[in-house]
Amino acid sequence: MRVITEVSERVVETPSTVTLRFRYTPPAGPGQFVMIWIPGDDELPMSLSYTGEPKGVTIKAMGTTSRNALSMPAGTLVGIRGPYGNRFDLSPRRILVVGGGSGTAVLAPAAEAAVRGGSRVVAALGATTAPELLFVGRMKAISESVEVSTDDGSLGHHGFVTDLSQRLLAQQPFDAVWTCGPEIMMRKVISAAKERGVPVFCSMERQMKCAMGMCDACALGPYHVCTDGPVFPADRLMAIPEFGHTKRDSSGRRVPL
Amino acid sequence: MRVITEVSERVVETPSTVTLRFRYTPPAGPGQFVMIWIPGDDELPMSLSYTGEPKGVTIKAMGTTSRNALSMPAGTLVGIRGPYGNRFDLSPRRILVVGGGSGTAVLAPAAEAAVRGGSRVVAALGATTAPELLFVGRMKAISESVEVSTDDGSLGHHGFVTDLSQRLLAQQPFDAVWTCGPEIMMRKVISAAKERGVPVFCSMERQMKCAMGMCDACALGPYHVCTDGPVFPADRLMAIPEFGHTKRDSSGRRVPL
Amino acid sequence: MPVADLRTTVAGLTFRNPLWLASGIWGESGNSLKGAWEAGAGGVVTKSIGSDPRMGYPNPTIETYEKWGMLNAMGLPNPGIDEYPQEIAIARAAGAAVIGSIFGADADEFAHLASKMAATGVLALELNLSCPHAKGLGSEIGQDPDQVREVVSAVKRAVQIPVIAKITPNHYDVASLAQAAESAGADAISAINTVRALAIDVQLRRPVLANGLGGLSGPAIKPVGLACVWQIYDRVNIPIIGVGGIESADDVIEYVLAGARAVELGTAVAFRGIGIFSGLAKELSQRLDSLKVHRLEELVGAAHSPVTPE
Amino acid sequence: MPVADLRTTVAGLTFRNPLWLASGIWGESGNSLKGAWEAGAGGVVTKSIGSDPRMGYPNPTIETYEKWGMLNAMGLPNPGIDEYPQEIAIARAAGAAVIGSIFGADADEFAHLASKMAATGVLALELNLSCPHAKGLGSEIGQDPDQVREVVSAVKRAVQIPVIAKITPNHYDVASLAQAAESAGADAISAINTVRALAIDVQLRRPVLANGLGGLSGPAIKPVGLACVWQIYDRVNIPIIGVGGIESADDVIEYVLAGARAVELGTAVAFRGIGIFSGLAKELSQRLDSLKVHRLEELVGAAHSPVTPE
Ligand SMILES: Cc1cc2nc3c(=O)[nH]c(=O)nc-3n(C[C@H](O)[C@H](O)[C@H](O)COP(=O)(O)OP(=O)(O)OC[C@H]3O[C@@H](n4cnc5c(N)ncnc54)[C@H](O)[C@@H]3O)c2cc1C
Ligand SMILES: Cc1cc2nc3c(=O)[nH]c(=O)nc-3n(C[C@H](O)[C@H](O)[C@H](O)COP(=O)(O)OP(=O)(O)OC[C@H]3O[C@@H](n4cnc5c(N)ncnc54)[C@H](O)[C@@H]3O)c2cc1C
Ligand SMILES: Cc1cc2nc3c(=O)[nH]c(=O)nc-3n(C[C@H](O)[C@H](O)[C@H](O)COP(=O)(O)O)c2cc1C
Ligand SMILES: Cc1cc2nc3c(=O)[nH]c(=O)nc-3n(C[C@H](O)[C@H](O)[C@H](O)COP(=O)(O)O)c2cc1C
Ligand code: FES
Ligand code: FES
Repeated sequence: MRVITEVSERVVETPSTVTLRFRYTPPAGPGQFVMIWIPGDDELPMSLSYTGEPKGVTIKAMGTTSRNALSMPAGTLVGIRGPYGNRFDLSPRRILVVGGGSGTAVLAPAAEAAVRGGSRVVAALGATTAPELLFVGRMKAISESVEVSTDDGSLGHHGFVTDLSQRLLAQQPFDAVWTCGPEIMMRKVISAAKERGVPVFCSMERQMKCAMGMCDACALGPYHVCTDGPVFPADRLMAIPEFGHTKRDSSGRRVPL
Repeated sequence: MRVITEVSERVVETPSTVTLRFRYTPPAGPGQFVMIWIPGDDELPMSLSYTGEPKGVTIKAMGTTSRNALSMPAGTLVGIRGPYGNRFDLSPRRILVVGGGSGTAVLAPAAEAAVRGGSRVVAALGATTAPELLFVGRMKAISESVEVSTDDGSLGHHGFVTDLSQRLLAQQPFDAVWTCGPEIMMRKVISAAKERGVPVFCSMERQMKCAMGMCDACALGPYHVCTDGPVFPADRLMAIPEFGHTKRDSSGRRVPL
Repeated sequence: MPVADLRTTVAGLTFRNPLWLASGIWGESGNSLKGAWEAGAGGVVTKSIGSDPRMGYPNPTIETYEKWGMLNAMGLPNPGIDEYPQEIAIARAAGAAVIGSIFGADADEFAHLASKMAATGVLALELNLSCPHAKGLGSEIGQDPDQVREVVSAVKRAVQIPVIAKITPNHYDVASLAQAAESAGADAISAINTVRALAIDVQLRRPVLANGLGGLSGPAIKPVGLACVWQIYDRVNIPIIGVGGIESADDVIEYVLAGARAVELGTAVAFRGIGIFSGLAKELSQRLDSLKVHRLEELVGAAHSPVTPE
Repeated sequence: MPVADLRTTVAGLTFRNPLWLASGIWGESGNSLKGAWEAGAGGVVTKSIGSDPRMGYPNPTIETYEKWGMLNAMGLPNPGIDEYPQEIAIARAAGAAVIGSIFGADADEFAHLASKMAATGVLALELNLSCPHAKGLGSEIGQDPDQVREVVSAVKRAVQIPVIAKITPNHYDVASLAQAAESAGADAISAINTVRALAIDVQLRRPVLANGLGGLSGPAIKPVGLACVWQIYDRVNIPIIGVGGIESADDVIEYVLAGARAVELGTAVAFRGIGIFSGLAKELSQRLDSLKVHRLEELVGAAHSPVTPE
């Protein structure tokens, strides 16, 4: 059920992030992910940053495999299986999108789909430094407004994207917040939204192997991120002690995030 | 793919022949056969003598298993798989049916289907003795005429059914002859029909195991009776030296018929 | 309302139904064991646990064949026996009937793990003598009757709780392995683990799984598992737990007729979802009702002496 | 127009394509061997022939699982070596590349059969050391490296033509069996025969096959056959013929990448019809063209040393 397909296009998005596009026809929705096999290397879960044809994933260099992926030329053969997992619920009318780092990869196609469906989107995007801001143009093209933050102050708000989301939540009414980024960041987004009674949906990451709800690698409290997620309503996450604190490594051992 | 089903009805047709009816829903046509498993005993190929629901087979006591089948009460569980094999071509308009012994079992449903389709049927049925004549009433209900023969002269023509078919072929025009019975009988039917240029279709029997064109048990010249037959045009059969002379036993050895 | 009694007794332990979660599925974390229990499993077998944390093989670790087969080489990832008691505690707190699975390189390691696992309060142990793709572990030990005897003896000396030996199908005479386990005091046999298998990608000209060889599971191996249980039943007196390709009530009954007192479900959880436990329990009761069988246990091994209708 | 060259050389014999008819399928009668050859098979292996006529087991002899698996216990029916030359003569008269399969109870019987079979003019012999359901025959001999060595040695002394040893998958270390055959002078290995398996009817509470145990074939065992060929390729130098679950061009290429120089098709003939030979030959050429491979033989064993993209 793996499909071997050629990377048809390669777009360098930031110094540490690249988008790979490829033909892979099974229908997919925003929030879902694929398992991408880099032959001779590893197979990684990657959210679809483009859910239509050609589909795409946007990879940030973290470890060996993702770093190798960064320099992978168009024409390389990769294996794709999926899509797996659930989708963002596109029904909210006013959506605040809060993306930390490469987290914006999964939020951008969701925001686009929501806007196509008649929703209005406001975005707050953060990164360590200006060149690392992801999909700012793409979000601007569809959002009512896009605010950015950088840890080093090189562009936009000098500080965390959570500062932006807190301010936006105070200024405007929203039906939902969508967020993806470090868990500590998402926890902050959640508590700010909770004060206003706005529901938050987080796209989560955990170690993945089977992606089919079998091997338990992606266990997160009572859930499997691969089949129950990756998109979770915040109240479910807040009920899990490990959220924001620990994950499991490849052995299943609990390790600090 | 075997279906276990109950013998819903049991009809003694002749002193040595019984019809077993059972529910088995896959669609079937006249000429086709099923493999019927008598649990604890053997599994035998049997032509469908009733192709609609409830389906039926008409079994003549030959050896151990078929003899056991004769005394099998309604309610017994049997295993059915199939239907297998090809069907009689129902397009000829004037059909002569020549049945020898239990061979009529497969001809009766075919004749009924042909008549439903607007064809006209004349039947010649033979048996060793009057009580062994099979489906005479059933054939009379749909045929223009039915003639019978018995080896012992106890009913109808005293002699072979081939005498009847020869006479009928001389008297009337036919588009096709359908026959099932001992091969020596079918060879005679074929040569009489050939003189008149009437095509003959024979329903053949050979040892069967898989019924799927794999095990070679039913090899007959270049054909497999289970998948290329059981209905064969006579010209194919006449080209096979073994037709009417030898068959293969369970080991695949050639033995006289 | 289905009425047939699904309870089953294995090695003196009674389970509310015969449908256990197989080792390696949902069994790495306590919450998942709990989840499988709450979803209706009659017993839950943990992931096979070793002495030290083990990352397992890199991905790809699985390949699927439509809905009839799955190939995996996880490489026995597990957090190690010292981290694991906290997971068992979560499952036990929920009331789950937990069977602890362990794997090791020799009798000493098995015995050592067995004591530690028993100390967590699991009801029984399952010895993984049958992983087809881990060098020096699993079936490399489990294929040799002498080593099976040694391991089981050592474990039996180390613990009081029932010990289940899980047997490999990759052997000419699986029943000899089960006999070896029985002679060493095993309380039950489970069979089978996966069947050694491989997939190659034609375009990339390389094995699909990072480890190369893996193990086949799912419906494709049901006939193989049945043959193993059948052969074992003829040669041992201890109870058998059937594993391999089970996903319907008839599959369960087939295993029971072959000689199993309980069964384990693995791949079906991936192909059909965790809801399979409650769905199957209901389906099984209904099927037994329609077959006019009051207690599943009446059928254990019944196909070995079939009654032929007159 | 597909152009890739499908010819393959095994033990010095060149075959027009690598798609052979497997033993036990269409191979009891000369006309069927001829038919398979005329349908496009690259070689045709006869039904396994013994010393005396053998009726085989009563029906039911087969059970199927949708289109992914088949279970059989034919019981090695065959007309016996003395009746069989007339069948081979028919196939040879049609120009078929015939490989004669034989089975026996010991080295002497194998050697005796081998001489008689060789005298019929077959190109090569295949020794069935691997039937999973015949008492005292097949895999009861073939599971023991020493007996494999004895049988192969005896046959090699008796005949001049190439000898192929057909290996059972029901073993912990299939490559050791292949090595035993090689050390005794076998010219090639074929793998695999069917996998020991069983089906039980739930309503009748009895095994479906008259013999009880049978052998699983078809797509379900393709991953198992691939693993065997893979392991054998790593340990022997003689050519390998892959068997088990092949029905598509990619299946063939998978086996070739694992190490096979030719393949045999069995169950696919039942599930897809005899037209599979010509269809598959065409599909295979086209697939090789699309993979830019000129000769199938270039791919033999290639997955053992995969080239990783930069
Ligand atoms: C459902 C899902 C969707 C994902 N979508 C994307 C995506 O769209 N884009 C993307 O770039 N990545 C995504 N990831 C993460 C990705 O799968 C890998 O975990 C990441 O690329 C690192 O892989 P690696 O093998 O290169 O790093 P490894 O060698 O495994 O790790 C290298 C370093 O990176 C750190 N690291 C690894 N994974 C993460 C992580 N998830 N978060 C933070 N730090 C990490 C490790 O702590 C380690 O220090 C997703 C993960 C999941 C589960
Ligand atoms: C496609 C097909 C359709 C068939 N349809 C019917 C049917 O509708 N009704 C029916 O009664 N039988 C039919 N048969 C024949 C049937 O399958 C068995 O062969 C027959 O019932 C004998 O089985 P047994 O096991 O009882 O006899 P066995 O114990 O195998 O043989 C007992 C004796 O019967 C003789 N005998 C066996 N088979 C035949 C045969 N086919 N013709 C003549 N003599 C035979 C043997 O030579 C032997 O002397 C069909 C066979 C085929 C291949
Ligand atoms: C992903 C996966 C992981 C497994 N891990 C283990 C394991 O750790 N220990 C073990 O004894 N068996 C393990 N198995 C084997 C299963 O417990 C079971 O024996 C096998 O899968 C056959 O059952 P099934 O067809 O229902 O899956 C694993 C199987 C799968 C599919
Ligand atoms: C009905 C049937 C009969 C068989 N008879 C033989 C036989 O006589 N000798 C033999 O070596 N293998 C025999 N086999 C095994 C096949 O040759 C082959 O090894 C096996 O079926 C796997 O290939 P497949 O999946 O393509 O069928 C038989 C298989 C089937 C299905
Ligand atoms: S990745 Fe295996 S259960 Fe989620
Ligand atoms: S019965 Fe097996 S080929 Fe016809």
